[in-house]
Amino acid sequence: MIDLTVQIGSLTLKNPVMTASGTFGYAEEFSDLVDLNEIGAIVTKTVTPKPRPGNPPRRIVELPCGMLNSIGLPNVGIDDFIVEKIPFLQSIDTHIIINVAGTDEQGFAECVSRLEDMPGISGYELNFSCPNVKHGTTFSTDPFIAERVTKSVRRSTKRPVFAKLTPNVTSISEIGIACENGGADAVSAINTLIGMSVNTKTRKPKLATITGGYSGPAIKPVALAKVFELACKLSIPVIAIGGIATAQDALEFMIAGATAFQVGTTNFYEPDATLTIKKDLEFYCQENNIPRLADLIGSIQL
Amino acid sequence: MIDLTVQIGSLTLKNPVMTASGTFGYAEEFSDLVDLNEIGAIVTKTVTPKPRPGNPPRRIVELPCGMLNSIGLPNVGIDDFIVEKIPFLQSIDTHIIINVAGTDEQGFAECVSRLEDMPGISGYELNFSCPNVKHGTTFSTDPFIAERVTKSVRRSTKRPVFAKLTPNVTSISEIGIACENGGADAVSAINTLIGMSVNTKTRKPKLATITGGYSGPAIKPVALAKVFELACKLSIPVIAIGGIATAQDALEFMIAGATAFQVGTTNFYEPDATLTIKKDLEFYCQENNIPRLADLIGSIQL
Amino acid sequence: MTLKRLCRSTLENISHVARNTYVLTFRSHFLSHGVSAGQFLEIKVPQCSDILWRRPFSIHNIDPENDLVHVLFHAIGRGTTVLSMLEIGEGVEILGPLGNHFHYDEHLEEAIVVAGGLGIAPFMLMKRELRQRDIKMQLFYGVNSSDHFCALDQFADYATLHLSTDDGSRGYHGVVTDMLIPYLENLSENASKSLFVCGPTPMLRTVQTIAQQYNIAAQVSVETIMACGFGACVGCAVPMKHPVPGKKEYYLACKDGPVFHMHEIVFDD
Amino acid sequence: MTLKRLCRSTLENISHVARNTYVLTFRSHFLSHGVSAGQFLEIKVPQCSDILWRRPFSIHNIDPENDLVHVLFHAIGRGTTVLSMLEIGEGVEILGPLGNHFHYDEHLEEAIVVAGGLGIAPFMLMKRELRQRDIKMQLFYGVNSSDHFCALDQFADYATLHLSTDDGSRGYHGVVTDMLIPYLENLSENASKSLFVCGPTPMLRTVQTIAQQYNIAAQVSVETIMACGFGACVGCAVPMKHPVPGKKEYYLACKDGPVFHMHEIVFDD
Ligand SMILES: Cc1cc2nc3c(=O)[nH]c(=O)nc-3n(C[C@H](O)[C@H](O)[C@H](O)COP(=O)(O)OP(=O)(O)OC[C@H]3O[C@@H](n4cnc5c(N)ncnc54)[C@H](O)[C@@H]3O)c2cc1C
Ligand SMILES: Cc1cc2nc3c(=O)[nH]c(=O)nc-3n(C[C@H](O)[C@H](O)[C@H](O)COP(=O)(O)OP(=O)(O)OC[C@H]3O[C@@H](n4cnc5c(N)ncnc54)[C@H](O)[C@@H]3O)c2cc1C
Ligand SMILES: Cc1cc2nc3c(=O)[nH]c(=O)nc-3n(C[C@H](O)[C@H](O)[C@H](O)COP(=O)(O)O)c2cc1C
Ligand SMILES: Cc1cc2nc3c(=O)[nH]c(=O)nc-3n(C[C@H](O)[C@H](O)[C@H](O)COP(=O)(O)O)c2cc1C
Ligand code: FES
Ligand code: FES
Repeated sequence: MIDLTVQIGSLTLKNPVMTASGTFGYAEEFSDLVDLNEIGAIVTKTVTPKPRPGNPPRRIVELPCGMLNSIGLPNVGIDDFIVEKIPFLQSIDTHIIINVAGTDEQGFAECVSRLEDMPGISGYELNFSCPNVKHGTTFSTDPFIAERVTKSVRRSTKRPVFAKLTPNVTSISEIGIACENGGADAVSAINTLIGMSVNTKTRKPKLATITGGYSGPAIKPVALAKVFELACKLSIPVIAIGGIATAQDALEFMIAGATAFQVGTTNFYEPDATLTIKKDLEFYCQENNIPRLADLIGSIQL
Repeated sequence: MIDLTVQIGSLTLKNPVMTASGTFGYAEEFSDLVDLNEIGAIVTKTVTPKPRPGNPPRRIVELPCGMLNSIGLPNVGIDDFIVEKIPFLQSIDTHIIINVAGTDEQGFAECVSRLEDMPGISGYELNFSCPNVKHGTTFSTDPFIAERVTKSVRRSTKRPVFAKLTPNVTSISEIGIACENGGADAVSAINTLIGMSVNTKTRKPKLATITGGYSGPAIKPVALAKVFELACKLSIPVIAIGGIATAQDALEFMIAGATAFQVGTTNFYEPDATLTIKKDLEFYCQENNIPRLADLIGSIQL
Repeated sequence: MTLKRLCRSTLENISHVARNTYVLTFRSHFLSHGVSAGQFLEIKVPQCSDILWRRPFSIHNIDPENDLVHVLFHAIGRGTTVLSMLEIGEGVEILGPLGNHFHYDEHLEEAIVVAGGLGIAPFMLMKRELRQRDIKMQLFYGVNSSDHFCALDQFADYATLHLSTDDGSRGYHGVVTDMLIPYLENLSENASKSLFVCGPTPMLRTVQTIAQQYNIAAQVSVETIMACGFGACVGCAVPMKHPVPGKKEYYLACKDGPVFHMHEIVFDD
Repeated sequence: MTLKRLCRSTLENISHVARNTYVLTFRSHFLSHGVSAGQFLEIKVPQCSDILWRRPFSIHNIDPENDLVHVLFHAIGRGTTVLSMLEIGEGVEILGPLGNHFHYDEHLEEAIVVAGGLGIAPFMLMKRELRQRDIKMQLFYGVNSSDHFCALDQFADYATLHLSTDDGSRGYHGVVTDMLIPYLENLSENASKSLFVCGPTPMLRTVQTIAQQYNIAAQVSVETIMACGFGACVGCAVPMKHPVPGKKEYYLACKDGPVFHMHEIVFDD
C-alpha cells in the first residue's frame, strides 16, 4: 500500500489532491461525477461577508491552453452560506477548507469568526489575490497589509489558515514571508495572472471588466517558478496551484517543493480530474517503488 | 494603397512589424527566407560591453503553446559586434535598433557610445529585463535605477532610445513612467515571464539555470494586459511584444494601444512570420476600409 | 432530474445535412434515456490539447430503442470543425445530460416553436415529446438561405411548417418573426398555446417583445459561452430581468437554464 | 552552402520500416538536389497548434531523378507520432536544408560508419555519396533488438555490414562499439580511413575514447534539442572541448554542426 498522506501544519490530508477555490463550486456540483470523500481536501469558492452578484457578462474567455475569467466573486454572503452550503459540505468525509475574502481586514476576520463554531470545517484559505474585484489584490501586493490581515485572522481562529497569493508581484516570497510572520500555516500559490483579450471585430475587450484572471495549463511554468521560490524561502508548507491537469504536472510541483496541490481550471473540462490524478500518483509511486509520496516533496536535484 | 507607417518618436517605420531581440539573430540568419527590407524595424540580439559565452545547456524547453529559455545573452561583445555584425546590418534598408545591456549603468552607456558614430543605426533598445543573467532584472524592477540608467543612456546618444521592460513586477507602468521620465522615446513590453519546468524522471529542472524566460503564444494575454496598462499610463509610444504569431494577435495589441509590435518566438518555427503578418495586416485594412493602419492604435472601445 | 455522467462512446455516424451542418450520432444507453428537450451535452474536442473546454450542444434527438443520441451542429469555429471531421468508430467523450428543459403546461394544446438557424437543434426531441403528449406543433423556422434548412422532412411528418429565408430562396422572404406576428394576431385563444424559442440574440429580443405584446407564454433556450456546463465556473451569467441588486443579478445559463421564461431574462449583446 | 528555403510539399509515401520506425517521402525538387549527408530538415507537426517547434530530421536519402526526399524517423513523442499517422497527399511544411555535412578527405579510402539506433538515418545518403566517390563503406550498426534494424538490404548492396543487438537477436550480442575495437585493432593504416558516427550519447562518448586511442579521425553528427534549426534561438549549445573561457564556450549544433570533429566537443548528459 502506497502512503499518499501529506501533512500541512496540524492537518493530515489523505492525499495531496485539493480543489482550487472557485473551480469546484461548493462541491455539490461535482457530487454525481466524483466520490468527494476521496479528495485530499476541498476548498470552496470564496465567500465574503456580504452577498455579491459578481461581474456582468462576458465573464470567461477561452484561449489556447488557458482561459480568462472575471467572475467577480459572486456568492450569497457568509450568512446564507452557512445556511445553504455548509450542511452539504459537512456531509463529506474529507477536509473542508473555506476560502474567504473581505474588502478590508475586518472582512476576513468576520467570515472566519462566523464559521469558527461550525463543525466539519478544517481550515481557512484567505483569498488575498483575486484580481477581479476592486482593491482585491492590495492584500497580497503589500507585505505589511498581508501580514496584518493574516495576524487578525490568526487571532480569530484555532484552525489552520492558508494565505493564497497572487503571482502578479515582483517578489512573491516577500509576501509569503509576511504571511508566515503573520501566522499563516501554509501559503497557496498561485492565483491567476492578470490577462486580457481583445475582440478585433468590435474592438472591445472580450471581458466586460477589460482585464481578468488567466489560468490553465498555460500558466503552469510561471506557477512552478513561484512555488519553487516560495518553497526555497519559506518554512511553512506551500500548496501549489496553476495549470495542474495531470499527475505529471502535480509531480513537478511536489518535486519543486509543494506539499499539496490544487486542481483548478481542469475541473471545468475534466470534472473527474482530481481522482484521475490521485490514481495516477498512486500508479507512479507503485511503478517507481516510492512507498511514501511525501518523500518526493522538495526532492529536486539541483 | 494602405498606409502602414507608424511613428515612434522621431522614427517613421514603414510598417509596425519589428523583430524581438534574441529571436532574429543579427538578421543574417533570416536573409535567405525573408526580404529583410520589408520589415518595419529589426532589433538585434542583445550586445554587452564584454563578450559572453551564454549559459550551459540545456537552454531551451518546449511547452504547450510556449517555451522556456535560459540562453544567457551570449554575444561577442561590443568590439567584435561592430566588426562582425554591423556591416551586414548596415546593408539592410530598414531601421536597425541595437538592443544593448550592461551589468551596471556604465555598461549600457558604454555600448551606446561605441555605436553612436556608426551610420545605419536608427536607435537603441535597453534590455532592462533579461531574467537569465545575474542581476539582469534589477534595472527594471527598481524604478529609480531604471530612470537613472535611461538618463545616462539618454545623455550618450541623439538617437531614439526604447526601454524594454520585464513583466515580472507588481506595476509595470511604475517602471515605464520612470523610463519616460528618464528620457526614453518608447517602451518595449514585454520581455519573458519567469518560468520553470521539472523533469519528473531525473527530478532535475529541465533548464540548467533552474528557471528561465517563458515566451510564445501562452504569454500573449499577460502581455496584452501589460501593454494596455502602459498605453493608459504613459505618453510615449508602447511597442508590444509577447506571443504575437498572427496579424490578429498584432491587431489586438494595436487596438489596446501599441504603436508597433515585435515578433519573437514565432520566428523560430515560422521564420517568415514577420512578412506574413505584414501582408495580413494590409489585407485586413483593405477588407475593412482602413486607409491608415495607425488609426487603429489605441482604438479600443471601453 | 437525471444525474449527469461522463460517458465515453464511439461515433456511430456523422452526416452532412445542410450547409456546414452535421448530425453526429453516438451510442449511449444512459444518454438516450430519460433526457428531455432543451437539455444539452458537453462534448470534448478530440486531438486538440490546446482547446480546453468541452463544446455544448443541445440534444437534437434520441433513439432509445437503439441507444442512439443525435447532435445537430454547425461547423463554425475550430472545435466544431474538428468534430465535423471525426470518423465513424472514433471515440467521443460526453458529459451530460446538463441543464433544465422545456416544460409543457398541462393545458398546453399547441406549441408554437420559433427557431432561427441552428436554434432548430433542440426541437426535434421536442417534436418527439409533443407527439407523445398529443400537443400540436407549429414550427416557425428561419435561416439565411434554403441550403441551411435541416431535417424539414422529419419535422413535416408532425409539425406545420412556416419557413422563411433571409434571401428569399425558400418560404417567406424575410425574418422568421415577421411570420409570427400575423399568426399570433389571428389566434383566438392564447392560454393553451405557448412559444418555444431558440436562435440568435436579435431574434430572441424580437420574440420577447412580441410575446409580451400578445400576452403569450414563452420559453427560450439561451446560448452563452460556457467553460463547464454544470455550475462550476459561474461564467455563463445571464442578466435577470428582476434582479436583487447587490445580491442576485444573474442566472446561470447552464444550471438555471438553458431554458428560461422569456420574461425572466435580459438579452445582452 | 545551399541557401535554406521554406518548402510546402505533399506526402508521397509513408512506410513502416521497423518497430515504431517510418520512412516519410515527399516531393521537392529543391531539397532533392544539392544536399549532403549530415544535413537536416525542420518539419512542421501539422494539426497541433500547441506544438510550436518544427522537428529536426536528418536527410535520410534523396532520389534526384524523381525529386524525392526521404526521412527516416522514430515515433518517440507526440510530434513524431502525429507525423507517423500522416496520410499520403497531406501537406508537409519543411525548412531546409540546414546545418553542415560530413566531409570526405581527399585521401579517404574507407569510411567506417558507426550507427546506433536511429543514428543510421544520415548514412543512406552517405552511402550514395561514398559510392559516387568510390570510397569503401564499413557499417557498424547496433540496435536494441533485430526488429529495429532499418534498410539493411539497401546498405548491403554497397557496405560491409557489422551488426549488433543488445539482446543478441541478430549479429553480435552486445553494443556496437565492442565490434569496432577489434576492427580498428587490425587496421594497418589509419590515415586513409575515417570514422563517421551518429547515435545515442553514451555510444558517442565511447567512440570518442576509441577514436583517440586508435588515433583515427572521426566526424560525429550530434542531436540536441532545437527550437529553430538555423542559428536564431541560440538554444542548441554544444560545449567546446577547447573553449575560450568567458568568450566562446559553445558551438551551435544547428549552425556549426550537426557534424563536428569528435575531438572538438564535449558530450554532456
Ligand atoms: C446550451 C448550448 C447549446 C448549444 N447547442 C448547440 C447545438 O445544438 N448546435 C450547434 O451547432 N451549436 C450549439 N451551441 C453553440 C456551440 O456550443 C458553439 O457553436 C461551439 O461551442 C463553437 O465551438 P468552436 O470551437 O467551433 O468555436 P470557437 O472557435 O470557440 O468560436 C467560434 C464562434 O462561436 C462562438 N461561440 C463559442 N462558444 C459558444 C457557445 N458556447 N455558445 C455560443 N456561441 C459560442 C464564439 O464566440 C465565436 O464567435 C450551443 C451552445 C450552448 C451554450
Ligand atoms: C540534427 C538532428 C537530426 C535528427 N535526425 C533524426 C532522424 O533522422 N530521425 C529521427 O527519428 N530523429 C531525429 N532527430 C531527433 C528528432 O528530432 C526527435 O526525436 C523529435 O524532435 C522528437 O519529437 P517528438 O515531438 O516526437 O518528441 P517530444 O515529445 O518532443 O520528445 C520526446 C523525447 O525526445 C526528446 N527529443 C525531443 N526533441 C529532440 C531533439 N531535437 N533531439 C533529440 N531528442 C529530442 C525529448 O527530450 C523527449 O525525451 C534528430 C534531431 C536533430 C537535432
Ligand atoms: C473561473 C474561475 C474562478 C475562480 N474563482 C476563485 C475564487 O473565488 N477564489 C479564489 O481564491 N480563487 C479563484 N480562482 C483561482 C483558482 O483557484 C486558481 O488559483 C487559478 O485558477 C490557478 O489555477 P488553475 O490554473 O489550475 O486554474 C478562480 C479561477 C477561475 C478560473
Ligand atoms: C530564445 C530567446 C532569446 C531571447 N533573447 C533576448 C535578448 O537577447 N534580449 C532581449 O531583450 N530579449 C530577448 N528575448 C526576449 C524576446 O525578445 C521577447 O521579449 C520575448 O520572447 C517575448 O516575446 P515572444 O513571446 O514573442 O517570444 C529572448 C527570447 C527568447 C525566446
Ligand atoms: S458554464 Fe460553468 S457555470 Fe455555467
Ligand atoms: S536550434 Fe536555434 S540556434 Fe540552433
